[in-house]
Amino acid sequence: MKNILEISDLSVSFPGPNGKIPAVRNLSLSLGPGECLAIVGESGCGKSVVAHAVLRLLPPGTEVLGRVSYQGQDLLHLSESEMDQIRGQEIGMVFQSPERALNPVMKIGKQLISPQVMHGLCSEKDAELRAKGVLRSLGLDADRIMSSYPWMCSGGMCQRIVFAAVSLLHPNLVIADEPTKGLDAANVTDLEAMLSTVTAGKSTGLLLITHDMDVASRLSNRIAVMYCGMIVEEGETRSVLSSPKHPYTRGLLGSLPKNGFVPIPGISPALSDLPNGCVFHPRCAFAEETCRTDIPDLKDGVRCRRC
Amino acid sequence: MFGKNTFIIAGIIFLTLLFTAAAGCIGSSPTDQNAVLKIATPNEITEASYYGNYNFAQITRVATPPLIQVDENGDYVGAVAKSWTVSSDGKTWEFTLDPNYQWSDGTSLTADDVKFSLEYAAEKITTAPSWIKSAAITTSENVVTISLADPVYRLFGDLVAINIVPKHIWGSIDDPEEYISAGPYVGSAAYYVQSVDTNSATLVLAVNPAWKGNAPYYGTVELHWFATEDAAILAMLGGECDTYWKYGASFPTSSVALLDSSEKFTTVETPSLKMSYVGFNTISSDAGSDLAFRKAIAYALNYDELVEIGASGYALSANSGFIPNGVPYYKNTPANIYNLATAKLMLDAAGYKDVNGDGIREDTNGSALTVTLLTRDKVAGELIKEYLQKAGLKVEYKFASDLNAWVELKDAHAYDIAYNGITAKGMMMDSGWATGYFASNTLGAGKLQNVDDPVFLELCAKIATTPDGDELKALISDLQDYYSDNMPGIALYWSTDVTPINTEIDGWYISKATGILNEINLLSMHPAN
Amino acid sequence: MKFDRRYILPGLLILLFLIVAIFPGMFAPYSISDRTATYQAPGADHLLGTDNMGKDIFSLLIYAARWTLMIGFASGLLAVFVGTAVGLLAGWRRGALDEFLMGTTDIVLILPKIPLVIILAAYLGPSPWVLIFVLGLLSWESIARVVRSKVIQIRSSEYILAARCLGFSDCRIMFKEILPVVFPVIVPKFVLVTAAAMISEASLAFLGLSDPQTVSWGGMISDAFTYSGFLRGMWYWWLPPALCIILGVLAITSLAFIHERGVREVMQL
Amino acid sequence: MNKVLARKLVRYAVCLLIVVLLVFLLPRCMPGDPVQCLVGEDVYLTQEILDSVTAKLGLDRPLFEQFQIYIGDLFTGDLGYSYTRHQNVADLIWDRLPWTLLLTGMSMLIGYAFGIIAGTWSGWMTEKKRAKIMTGFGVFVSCIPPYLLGLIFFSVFVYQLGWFPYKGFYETPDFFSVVYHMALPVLTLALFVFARNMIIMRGSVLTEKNQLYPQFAKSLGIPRRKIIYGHVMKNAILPILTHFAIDFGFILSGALFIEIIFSLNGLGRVMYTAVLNLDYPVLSGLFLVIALMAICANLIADILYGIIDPRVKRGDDQ
Amino acid sequence: MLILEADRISKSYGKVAALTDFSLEISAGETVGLTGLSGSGKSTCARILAGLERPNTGIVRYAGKELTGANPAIQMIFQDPAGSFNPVRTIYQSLSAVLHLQGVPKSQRRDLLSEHFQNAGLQTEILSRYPDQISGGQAQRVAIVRGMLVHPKVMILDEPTSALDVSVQAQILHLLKDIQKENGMSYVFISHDPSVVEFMADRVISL
Repeated sequence: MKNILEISDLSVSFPGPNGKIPAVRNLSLSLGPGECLAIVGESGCGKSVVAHAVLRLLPPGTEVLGRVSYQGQDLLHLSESEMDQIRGQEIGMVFQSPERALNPVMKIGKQLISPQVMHGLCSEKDAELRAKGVLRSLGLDADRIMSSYPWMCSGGMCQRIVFAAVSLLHPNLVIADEPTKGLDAANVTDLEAMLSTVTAGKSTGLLLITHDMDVASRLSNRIAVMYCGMIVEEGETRSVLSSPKHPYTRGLLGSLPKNGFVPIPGISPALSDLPNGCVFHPRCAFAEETCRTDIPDLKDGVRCRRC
Repeated sequence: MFGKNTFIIAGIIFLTLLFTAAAGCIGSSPTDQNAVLKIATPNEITEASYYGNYNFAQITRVATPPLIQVDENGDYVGAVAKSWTVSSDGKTWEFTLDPNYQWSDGTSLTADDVKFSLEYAAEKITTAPSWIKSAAITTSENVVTISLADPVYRLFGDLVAINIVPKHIWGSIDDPEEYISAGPYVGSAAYYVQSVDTNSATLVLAVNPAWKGNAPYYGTVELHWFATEDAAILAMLGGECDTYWKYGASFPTSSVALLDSSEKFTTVETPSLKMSYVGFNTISSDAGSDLAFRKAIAYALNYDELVEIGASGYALSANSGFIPNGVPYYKNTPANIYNLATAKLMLDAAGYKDVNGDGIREDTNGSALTVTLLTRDKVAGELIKEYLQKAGLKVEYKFASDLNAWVELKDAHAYDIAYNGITAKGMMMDSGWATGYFASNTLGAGKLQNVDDPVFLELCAKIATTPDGDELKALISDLQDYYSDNMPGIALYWSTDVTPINTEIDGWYISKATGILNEINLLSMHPAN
Repeated sequence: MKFDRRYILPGLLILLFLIVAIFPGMFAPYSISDRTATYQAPGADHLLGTDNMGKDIFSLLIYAARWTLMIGFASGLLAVFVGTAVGLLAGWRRGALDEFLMGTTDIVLILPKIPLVIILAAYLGPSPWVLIFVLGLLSWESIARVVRSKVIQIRSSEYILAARCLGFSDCRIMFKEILPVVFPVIVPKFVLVTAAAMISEASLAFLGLSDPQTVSWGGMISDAFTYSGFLRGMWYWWLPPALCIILGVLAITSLAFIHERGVREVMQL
Repeated sequence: MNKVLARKLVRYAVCLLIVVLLVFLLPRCMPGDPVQCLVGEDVYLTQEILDSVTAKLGLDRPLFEQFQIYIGDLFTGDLGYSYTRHQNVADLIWDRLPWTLLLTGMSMLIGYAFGIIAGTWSGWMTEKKRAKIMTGFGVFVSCIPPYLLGLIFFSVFVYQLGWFPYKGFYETPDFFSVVYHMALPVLTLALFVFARNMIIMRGSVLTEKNQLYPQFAKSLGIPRRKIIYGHVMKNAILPILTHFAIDFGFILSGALFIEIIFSLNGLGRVMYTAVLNLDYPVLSGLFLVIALMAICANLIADILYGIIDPRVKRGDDQ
Repeated sequence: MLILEADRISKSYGKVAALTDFSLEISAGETVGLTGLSGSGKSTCARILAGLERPNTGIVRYAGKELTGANPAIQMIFQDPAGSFNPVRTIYQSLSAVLHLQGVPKSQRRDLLSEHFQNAGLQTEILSRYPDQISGGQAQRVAIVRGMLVHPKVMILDEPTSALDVSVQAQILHLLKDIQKENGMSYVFISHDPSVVEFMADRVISL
């Protein structure tokens, strides 16, 4: 089966006061239809940058190198107007903090209808019917919601509305950027249910960006663990979680409550001040001399000398 | 048939003659209905009120002239009144009307209109003179007789300010000062006010069809007012207006240089009745009531520089007789001279010596000789302050930024020396010859009221009740001697009026009181060939 | 914190103006009472020529800095003082006092300033002090508002709660913890009030509502127009003070903007 | 909404009361003769008239009774009488008000429209050179005293180039003449309105830009233009509305200077003449009317705020 | 020994009741866990226990006496680590002010702080940094150090690890346990994550 999204050698760096700050380094990924790939990692590891780089939502001045191909098209070389055709209709994105993702002074109805009309999917009338249909299927009082403003809705409702806005455009790829951040347990369950419908049709791919291992384990087929802008381990979700190869992955899993809060010693380095060689070596118990000088390649989905 | 032809030919000839005559009539008529004279002025007419607005009232003198007016020499000549006589007791005045003046709506101007106008002014206008209120006015055909309760000889100064207006129009208007109308206003002179529009800042004077005197050249005279002098002058230079007028004032002397660079305009200088002076508080000030001090100060003032800076050179150095040379009965008195050394010697001699050597003189009590200088004029005030300081005086400078403050201070006699200006109208106020500014028994915001010398007050009273003639001439001579000897005030300079003359226009007739905007000038102005 | 190079140019300009204002004698070739020939064109003797009284325009320009800056900064300081006090009190105490103070602020906000200054100057007579007091006492409302909203935001922030837990007194928290944090938002407001006061002074001078005994840039421009400097094409008379006002205001305003941007960056982190 | 509006209304009422008190007390508390302070300095009136003024305003009675008379007069639309202009102050202002409102209204319309659009644009495209130049221009203009720019425009466009007339609202009272005469004054004033609004709008857009909702809109494929002018502008415009009321006073005083320079007989000229003549009744009346207009502007801003930002209806303070 | 006690406290903001009839007893040296969904009144409870807010009804007693305001014996650690420090002051300035309050002379402050920092696994360079220049984990450690400077008897921890990454969370939890072992104070540990509360607390109360 042909991959929907293929990222190869993606590097992203931001301008900083003392030169460039690398946020993502030489990242390669692929995602097939009906598949869910989770990128997990801790804050500042660059996982959200990947999501924004795909949709070209990064602020101006950011340097993006490499190739992001969506169904064979290199997104990095499209014009803005061509990109507008891709965004929403082809690739949709579910944002974190849904209350803030909706325009506070615009009625929800309009925010759901206008993108559909803009993309020429249907007439305004149909768009309204479709929007109501989707809202209803998500268990909302469609008529009331359509004529209210985002601030009148609870966080859970906003979350559904944002999801509805994305799914109404029938994208082939959905990117969920930290969708569970700051949510209550009940809302997390809700969201997982919604996201699982994305890949159910076997044609749409889901790129899940999260710091939450549990969510990743429940939703994804494959998982990629990021640390300081690099993928340190990638593979089938089940195998990575049950038998992690990379020491960082192991440490991460060990810190989880169910594994007894065993901490990784030391702290993550700042992106502007990364150590040479393997970025994890100062905190790694198995570090060797070569780890200090060379960046290990991704072998069998794992980026580590010893493993 | 022959006869018939003869008739036809005769008819043709007759008609041709008729037409020729008519054409000749039109051709010889000097009025060009399409010609427009545009006057720029900074005197804004804020509301279209014939009586209520000060600036409008100045212009109405041209359209509804008073009985008499002032000519270019400052003499009184007839306007609506052709001639007049006065009884020997100075109580009965007879004015004979000029038949040229007829109302622009076709009705004739009668003695009744004059009577009405005078009584109307007495009754309705707040600034009307007091004598008119007690006067009895009678009419007979074209003669108006004013009978006064007490003899008044300085009557004309007031009469030039009372317009003769149509009774059939104003008779029904109860409060003329509040009456507002965009025109037309029925007038009696060569022009009448056709319209006045505060939004477009334009007043239009049109030729009076009933006017029987000489026809003016310009079919229309427009007055355009501007919010600032600069804008008015720029409009002139930019070709928007033909000439400049400002009531009671010269063209701004500091801008005269600008006209010289323009090809369209030249300037005419005429001596005016305006002047600048300093007055001494002779009533409650120690130094001010000391004649020797006053005389010394007269030497301390740099008159040439005051002329140069205060009037941009457009003024004459004054005499000790105070009154400008353009005023009737002017006589030559010793000129004011600047000589600092003399001033210092005289101050020393008067007992104001700098004993302790600190550069400041002490008065007879031994304390520093301090004078309070009151002024409203930034430039002159600063100069005078400097001159006094150079003479060794300590100057307390009181700058009144508005009239209110100035009036308050001068009414309290809270000054030793005060700077002020005198206008053409002010020169004629009260007993005339500037006495109104000095006499302590007069009232008014601009007046110093700084002399209570009985000799002076008696002189003023006499002048007020003496008819024109040798006796008056002698009194005015005495007055000038009084000014020269006692120096209640020192004339700093006599202003010169500058009038911009448009080289494309001939026939200028510039009045001392009203400048170019006077009836005589409007009749005589015409384009240059 | 790193020094921002954008501060240099406006900062130096303000510094220059201040030095000139404090020590005019060091820079002015003539005193303001010296006079020579009137209406001279610029030349070697008189850098910017002379005015209607024969005074050296360049020297006047230098002496004028004092009152103009004085009016600007004094009203700015007054506004900051009142505004900060009101804002701190309203934000910290909340409740009825807050309601009252903010109501007052709203009212001051609505009062049209220039017309009020004009009517007061007409009644009280124009003096720089009237100007300072009126402009200062009418311009604090925006300062009070930002200070208040900042204080409200800060007072429930965790470091203030922590400080209270640690046993710091209210007074100490107010002056040592809150004020320094509020300070960055006051600074741009202060300079904006200062700039506005300078413009107002110049505008009132144009209406003739300035004290002729004090030399200010606005007064100089007004003089140039009163004594036909404008008509005579003496741009060297009215343009330099105009430029001084514009540059001064521009420098002050840009300091505010640079600072505000800096504040925004700091606050967002 | 009603709660917020009610509270605002109370504030406006208090503001009005303060203005009225100020205008009432100022002439009565000044040193010197209150009658003179009430009729103006430059007029000379007979004792008769002065007495009648004293009687009418009750100046010989206690202050509170005077105030009652004063308030009674205000309610009947009596703002006093100008003895220098021989007119009721209310009539005088009423006569000139439409013209000044026309001048300020047109300038505000143009200034706000272009200021908002340009501010939005330059706030969104901060890194573009043209946007930087535009911002610099805006800051520069707002640093110039309004009258100075008016004078320079007058000198250049009227005198040197002769493109515009020298004075007046019109030559003949027809539409085109009015447009021709008002063009330059309106543009001059509009330039200031433009500069102020552009700067405010730019800052406001900068803040909104960093919000999440434009990002989300972008991710849905909504083109940039629509995001800027459809989404961001509506949010960013709120600070402009808050400034509307303050600006109104500023613009009105700006109009004052413009009217003087372009010889337009509006309220500004009325005020200027009143200052020159120390015509206190006119000054007081004008101040009262201007304050009233400023309050109305505030009210309009509040209502507009409610329409644009539905959140206000919740009754939130913030 | 009972050290902190809440007796039937209630608190409401306007019409919204945040806490009703809540009672709690904390003995010396024990850790009480509080858990519940968002909006269940956890934070309100924490602030009332710390004396930062007064309950509408009910009473809070510390060592048998009614608690009427903030008391240095009760310290609080907050969710947002960076927000717990004054943004315009360096870490040293913030901590030094606390020592000033304690009457520690200026000369000894730096040494004392270095010692505390080492115990908490922090580098001393952090002292000269501003709050926005350190990571969340570091800031939370510094906040704990600061709380310890006044030798509290009770420490109220309001979601101290919710904003932190899992690996950092584990580190902080262990640090807290170590400190308690050493000093024997009581903890009120508040978190929405039941597993974290369970790990820390001797007994758990669900709100």
